Amino acid sequence: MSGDKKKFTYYPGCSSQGTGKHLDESIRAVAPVLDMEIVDIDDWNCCGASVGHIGGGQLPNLTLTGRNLAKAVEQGTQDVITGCAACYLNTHAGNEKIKADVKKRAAVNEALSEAGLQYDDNLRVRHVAEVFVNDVGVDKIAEKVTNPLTGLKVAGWVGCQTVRPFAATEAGGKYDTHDRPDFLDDFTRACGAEAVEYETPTNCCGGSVAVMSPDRTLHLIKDILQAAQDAGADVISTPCPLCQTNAEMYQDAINKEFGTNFHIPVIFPTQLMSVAFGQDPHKDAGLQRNTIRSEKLEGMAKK
Amino acid sequence: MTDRKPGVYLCKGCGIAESVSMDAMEKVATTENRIPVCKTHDCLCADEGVAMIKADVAAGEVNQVIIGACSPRVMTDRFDFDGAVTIRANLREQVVWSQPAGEEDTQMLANDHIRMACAQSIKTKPPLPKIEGEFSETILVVGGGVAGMSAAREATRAGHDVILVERTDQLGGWARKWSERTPHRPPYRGPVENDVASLVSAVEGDGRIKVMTNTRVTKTAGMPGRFAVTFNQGGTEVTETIGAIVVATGWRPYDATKLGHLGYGASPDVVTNVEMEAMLANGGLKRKSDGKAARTVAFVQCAGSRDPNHLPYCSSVCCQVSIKQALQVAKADPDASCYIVYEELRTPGTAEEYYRQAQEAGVIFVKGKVKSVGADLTVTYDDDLLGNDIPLSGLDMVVLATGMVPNSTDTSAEAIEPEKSALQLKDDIDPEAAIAIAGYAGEAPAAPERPERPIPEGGPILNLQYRQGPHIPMLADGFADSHYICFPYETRRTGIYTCGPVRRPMDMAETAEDAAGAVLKAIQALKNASGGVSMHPRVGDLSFPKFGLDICTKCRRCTVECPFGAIDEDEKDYPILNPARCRRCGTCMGACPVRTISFDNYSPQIVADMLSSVEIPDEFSGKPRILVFACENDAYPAVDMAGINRHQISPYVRIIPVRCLGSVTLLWVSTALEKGYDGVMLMGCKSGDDYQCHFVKGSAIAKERMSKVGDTLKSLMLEAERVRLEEISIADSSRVPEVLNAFSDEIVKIGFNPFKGF
Amino acid sequence: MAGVTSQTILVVGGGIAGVTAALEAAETGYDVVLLEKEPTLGGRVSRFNRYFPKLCHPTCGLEINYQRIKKNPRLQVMTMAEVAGISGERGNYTVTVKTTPRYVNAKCTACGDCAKATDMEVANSFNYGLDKVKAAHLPHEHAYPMRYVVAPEAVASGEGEKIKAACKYGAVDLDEKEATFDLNVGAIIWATGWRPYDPQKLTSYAYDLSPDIVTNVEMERLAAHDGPTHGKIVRPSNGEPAKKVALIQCAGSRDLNHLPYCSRICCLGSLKHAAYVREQYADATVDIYYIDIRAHDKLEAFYNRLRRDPQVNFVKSKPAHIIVGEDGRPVLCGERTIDREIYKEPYDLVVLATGMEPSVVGGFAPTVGAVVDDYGFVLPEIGDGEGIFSAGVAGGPFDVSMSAQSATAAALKAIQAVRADGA
Amino acid sequence: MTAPAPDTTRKYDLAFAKWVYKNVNGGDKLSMCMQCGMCSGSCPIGVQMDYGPRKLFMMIRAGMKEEVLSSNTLWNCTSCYRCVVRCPRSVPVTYILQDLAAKASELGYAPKKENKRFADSFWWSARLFGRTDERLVTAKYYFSFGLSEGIKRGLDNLKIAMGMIKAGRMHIGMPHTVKGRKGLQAALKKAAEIEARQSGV
Repeated sequence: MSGDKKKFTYYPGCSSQGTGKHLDESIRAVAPVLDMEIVDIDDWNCCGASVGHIGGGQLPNLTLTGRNLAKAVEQGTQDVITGCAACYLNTHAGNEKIKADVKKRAAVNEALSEAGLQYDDNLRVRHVAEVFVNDVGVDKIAEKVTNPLTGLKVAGWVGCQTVRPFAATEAGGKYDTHDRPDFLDDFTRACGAEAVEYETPTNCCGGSVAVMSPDRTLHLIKDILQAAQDAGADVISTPCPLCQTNAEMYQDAINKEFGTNFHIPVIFPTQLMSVAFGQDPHKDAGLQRNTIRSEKLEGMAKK
Repeated sequence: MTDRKPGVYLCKGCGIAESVSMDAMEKVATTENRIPVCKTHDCLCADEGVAMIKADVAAGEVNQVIIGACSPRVMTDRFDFDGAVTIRANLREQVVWSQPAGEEDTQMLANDHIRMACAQSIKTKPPLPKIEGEFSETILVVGGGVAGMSAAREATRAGHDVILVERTDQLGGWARKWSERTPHRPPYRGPVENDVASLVSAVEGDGRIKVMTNTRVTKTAGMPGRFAVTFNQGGTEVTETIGAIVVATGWRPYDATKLGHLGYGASPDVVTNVEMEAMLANGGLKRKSDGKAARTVAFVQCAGSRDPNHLPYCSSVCCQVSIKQALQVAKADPDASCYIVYEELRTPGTAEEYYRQAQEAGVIFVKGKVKSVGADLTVTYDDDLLGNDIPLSGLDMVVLATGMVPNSTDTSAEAIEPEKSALQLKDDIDPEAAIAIAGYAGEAPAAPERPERPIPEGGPILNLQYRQGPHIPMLADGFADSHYICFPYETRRTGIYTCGPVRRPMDMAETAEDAAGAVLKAIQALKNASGGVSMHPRVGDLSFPKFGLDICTKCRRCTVECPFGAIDEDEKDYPILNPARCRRCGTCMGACPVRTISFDNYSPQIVADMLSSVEIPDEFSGKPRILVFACENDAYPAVDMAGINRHQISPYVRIIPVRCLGSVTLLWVSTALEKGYDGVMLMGCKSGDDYQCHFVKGSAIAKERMSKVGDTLKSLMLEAERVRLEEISIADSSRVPEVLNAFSDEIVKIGFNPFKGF
Repeated sequence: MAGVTSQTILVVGGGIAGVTAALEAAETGYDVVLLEKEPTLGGRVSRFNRYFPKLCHPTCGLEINYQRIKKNPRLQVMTMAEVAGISGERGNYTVTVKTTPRYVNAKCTACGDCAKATDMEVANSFNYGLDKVKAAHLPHEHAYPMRYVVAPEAVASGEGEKIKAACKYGAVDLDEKEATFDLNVGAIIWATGWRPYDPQKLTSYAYDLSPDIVTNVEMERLAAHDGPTHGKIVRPSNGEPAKKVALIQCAGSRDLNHLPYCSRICCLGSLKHAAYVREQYADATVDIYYIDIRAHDKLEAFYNRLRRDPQVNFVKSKPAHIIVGEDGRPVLCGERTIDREIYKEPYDLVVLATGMEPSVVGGFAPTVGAVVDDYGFVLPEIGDGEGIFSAGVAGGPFDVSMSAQSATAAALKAIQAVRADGA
Repeated sequence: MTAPAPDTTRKYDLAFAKWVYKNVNGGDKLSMCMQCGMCSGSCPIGVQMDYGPRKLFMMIRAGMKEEVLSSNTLWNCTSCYRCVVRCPRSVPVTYILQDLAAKASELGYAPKKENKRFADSFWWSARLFGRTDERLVTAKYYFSFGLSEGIKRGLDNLKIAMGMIKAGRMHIGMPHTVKGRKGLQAALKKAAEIEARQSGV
């Protein structure tokens, strides 16, 4: 296995400075182990998420992406990667739209010129998970495991935007299916843990609707927690920061609402990898950032 | 024929020798039946076995090869010998594979199979074809539309002369009026050029096609290979000899004046799809009322079709035609708005792409049933998806997608003998007859009564001079005969084939293809006629019914019951056969009360000999005998397959294959009972609306006849239960043993036939 | 055109279309070679229980056709043979034929001793793998040719020798190898038919998550007397009667993610399946989920026959997904479009009306002298320049009657192509 | 869940449908819908929608502008994209709903809608700082309902907030901002102008 690293431009996204800190930290921690060299987009901005276009309109929203891409090129034309589902969806979609539509590109650039920026390149915007599958390879992840998480039962919860709508498209790298993707369980198994079978691996947590009016979406998260618990999962693993936060922070509300008593840790696959690679459970894996901690996982971590 | 030289050849293979005594069977052949030649072989179908038989035939020692081996359904080609007739005794499937080995009953059954085969050979003669006189290779095509013109061209390309008859003064039919046509080749998108004009000129330029316009057929007599067809061309009558006939009379649009509820007649701007074609062909869509451009158009689907009060069937093409017309409107005027109001949108197959094209072009599809179309062109319909009546107004035009009515009669001609015609044109089957279901959990719905469907009016297309009447038979809704799924061209009038919308609603592309198919069957018919061989399903059969007029009582049952109208009556009311019309099913034979109709290799006498040859043990033996007549097309194979699956069948059963239950004469039943059989069963195909009889009516006629057998039994002082008719399908290999074993048990309960031993 | 050098007509595919085309041509007096890649003729229809609209059995018509074949010396049938290449032109094609070993030669009498000799079992392809058969077996009770076949697995293992030893007639030949040879023919009728669309590709319908989710072709076997359940329609999971059945239309068809075209027969096939179920259970209900019920032309009558049954319901909805409920039953989820009800409906048995995918997809297709469209349907060239014609579903999604019709037409076209005068 | 019966006097009116086809992102594909129900059936909270995408699309064709633009269907989309990947006619349902929501808010159909408030709070942060400060977005959103409601919601979620702060996933102090704020804001302003110019809204 050659040691030379593959270079990527990294887009952390807003949650990396807040609720998704531990995703950002664990990605940065495992990347070098997997021979990925990542350099941040300088002065990146918000992607617009799923409501930006409402508050700001379509073109302003697209301009946000345009700016990120223009800034990314400053680091070189290597692929842009991000670990946040929403950032990926918006930036990937926006990028494809700009590449495909000359008029759109012109409009975006007209706006960007106000900031003295232009985006004339044809970058690829990819999700970290897709890079793990297509560039790194699951086998390599397994190779790097020094601390297999034997006995840990993990419910892989893919959520939505990591796979929909792009996972099966050409531009999206054709790395998995929309309804029943395998990659997350593959990651789990690569880390030496057990991937449990359950009903709802690609269910929706409610997304931004869950943030603005949980009453409408609590039952969605409840179904997921229930299915994972019934399947005997010790932890739920999800690649999406919004899924992670929603599923974690609403458990009390759900217990109140439905008379359940969920206390299920929700962690990121990169946190699992970090622990399995024998890295520092706090500095690298960021396990202390989970408001619902997993004794079992932390017990397995290198002291 | 030279005198018969039978030889019996017994196979020891496939477990026969292990199960029954070859010597015993040999004895039956040589001592009982005095067959001079009787040989056995380890594997009769192997080259050596076949060679052995060939040698005997070649040496002139044997001209009747009696094979005691496997079923006649297999090794047919192996056991086919020039200069000899082959008779088969089914020792494998119906004896050793369906009976316990080494049992006395099994041996008795095997012996009886040999007895029946030997008995069958006594009167069996090699059939000689009936070929007399001249035969024509010319094909008559009736109808000058797409179907007819295509048929004519296909026929000449295959080397046949054609007479193409068109009622009107020019070729082209409805298609001549079409602006464009629906796509039928990749990429299956927008409308394509209507190329009917080039077809017309191709026909007119074809030296082998004699086109007769302003012409109708006034009389058709004779048979395939030698039809005598009389034409009336503008008053003058000519008669030609024709080999075979293709009927391509096509369709007509449903009468829109019957669609008042859809606004037809209320406004000049409510038009039919046919009228729309003409308007589009003229280019630039102008309202009839004021000549203004029509920019907002609604298409009303199923205008008449799929409506029990009008056309109960789906006319199949209307959805695509409306899509085509909408696309044409949209193309001419990008700002035009088209709505297609449908209940079920039917764009089967690759036409789905065509549907998408219309959507892409912005045509609006709305699902619902149209309730009314007002004089102000407001279309009010019950919107299935938005859930209430929605008025669609501000329209410039409404197009009614009217359906296709088959031209199974000549509406411009007078009906001949209206009552008799009506009888012949009445729906033959009810296509909506209730299907068999186990029952209902709740209350059963009222039994559907058969709707009175309109009987096609007008005169016959061909005016057939047949005993059965002048019309081409039709099954339902005026569509010309063929109810077969596997054999769509088979009609009940041999040598006459229909194609195009007279057979089934279809579009231009399919019609052109259909024409080619019909022409192929026509060519076969005239070839077979000149060779004296049968058409489907007994393809290649040379035998044909012979009538012993000396004792004929002129009862007409044979002429009336023949499903194919093969038998006419001469001026003295004696039956005369048109051999090329005949399908050799033997229904006439079964009909004849004086048993004077027979085939060289299948006759009342031959079968009577067979059933009489069976050894009937006396009642003290405790072994009843049950005679089964099994339809050789379905029931008999089902019995074979029971054997192939090694299902055990009552050893008391003796099975004789028949060409069709229609050929079974009551004589056989009464003879059997007189001979001491304890029960008789007829196994045949389903009859009725979903009939499965290969001769259409055979099993129904047999059912009818057997309903009267009670009297015969009474006269013999026997229980009616001793004779039964069972519907057995070819897929009944598991059911056959149950049916036979149950019947055999029942017979044992009833007790033995008192006639035994008399 | 270089004139006609061969008057033989090659028919590729021995399903209802190929058999019909071959017979019609042969019975018109032409020499015909019929190729079938499986061990027996009959193709898809031989696996059907019954036909719509008469609910009659395919074997009925096949029996007649097989008798016609046996009586016709002009027609030569080759099983386990398929086309690997075509070159040449109308009147003079060279066709490369590839044969796969049956390991049983023409000496076979179908006595069955070979099957008795082995206990080894293999998946029963005739029943779509729903059950198993002996490694030496007759493909089915109505097989034509009526000849046994030995599974390659048996030949690979030592079992082949046992099977060979059991045959009295020297019919088992374990040395048979794959072979190719060339045929010179004047015209070709392409009748390779279809295969059911792979239900695994319909990921949201969870085909592989429950044995009680079957395809329409599997339903035919469940209803067939010689099928895995001897014709009893039961839940494959536990053998209990299937009394609440869902039939899902357009499982793959009319879907840009799968088969963009409409397969035409599925609606009618499902109506037939409703009849199968209702014929067996008085208290059974059948729900047919559909987008449009496409009972074309006279077949509308068949639709009406089923509509009369209050226990056959028509639900205008394309189900969104299927989940497996706690009790293990498949649960359909979706929106009823007429009343906008969101449903979650459990069933004993769910039948996916999978569409027809042309057999040439992913395999050999005649590109010389014919056109293959984007879907994989084979069409003749426009005009009379070429001598390759399609019959049956190879040329488009047709029902049986239309297939027989197109096959008869193709026979005439082929005859025109091989007539000495060229035409 | 069942919809208020549409106005029966309404006439089918293509003008609105054509406007949607032309101006809504993905609207040009809307004509391809064949009303199969796959989208509404796939929707995680379709039950809570008054019409659901499938019916909404039919209503657009029927020209029911009022009902469509004031429908809660637009605002309940969780952006899970299940409908998009399943639609047999490749209609980009999510995109259409999202942009219909944008258009509805532009045309003033949704001033009081929660989602509208949230979207505005979100955009406020994105525009002002160039980044989303979850803390401030949430706060602004809560207080958009008024002071007392704001405090109430705030308190309801205090425990969560504290947990987040403890875990270091919510920071105290100045919001994160991009260095190039001025430029970004200018670019966004320009973009808005261009869009207005193009759509003529």
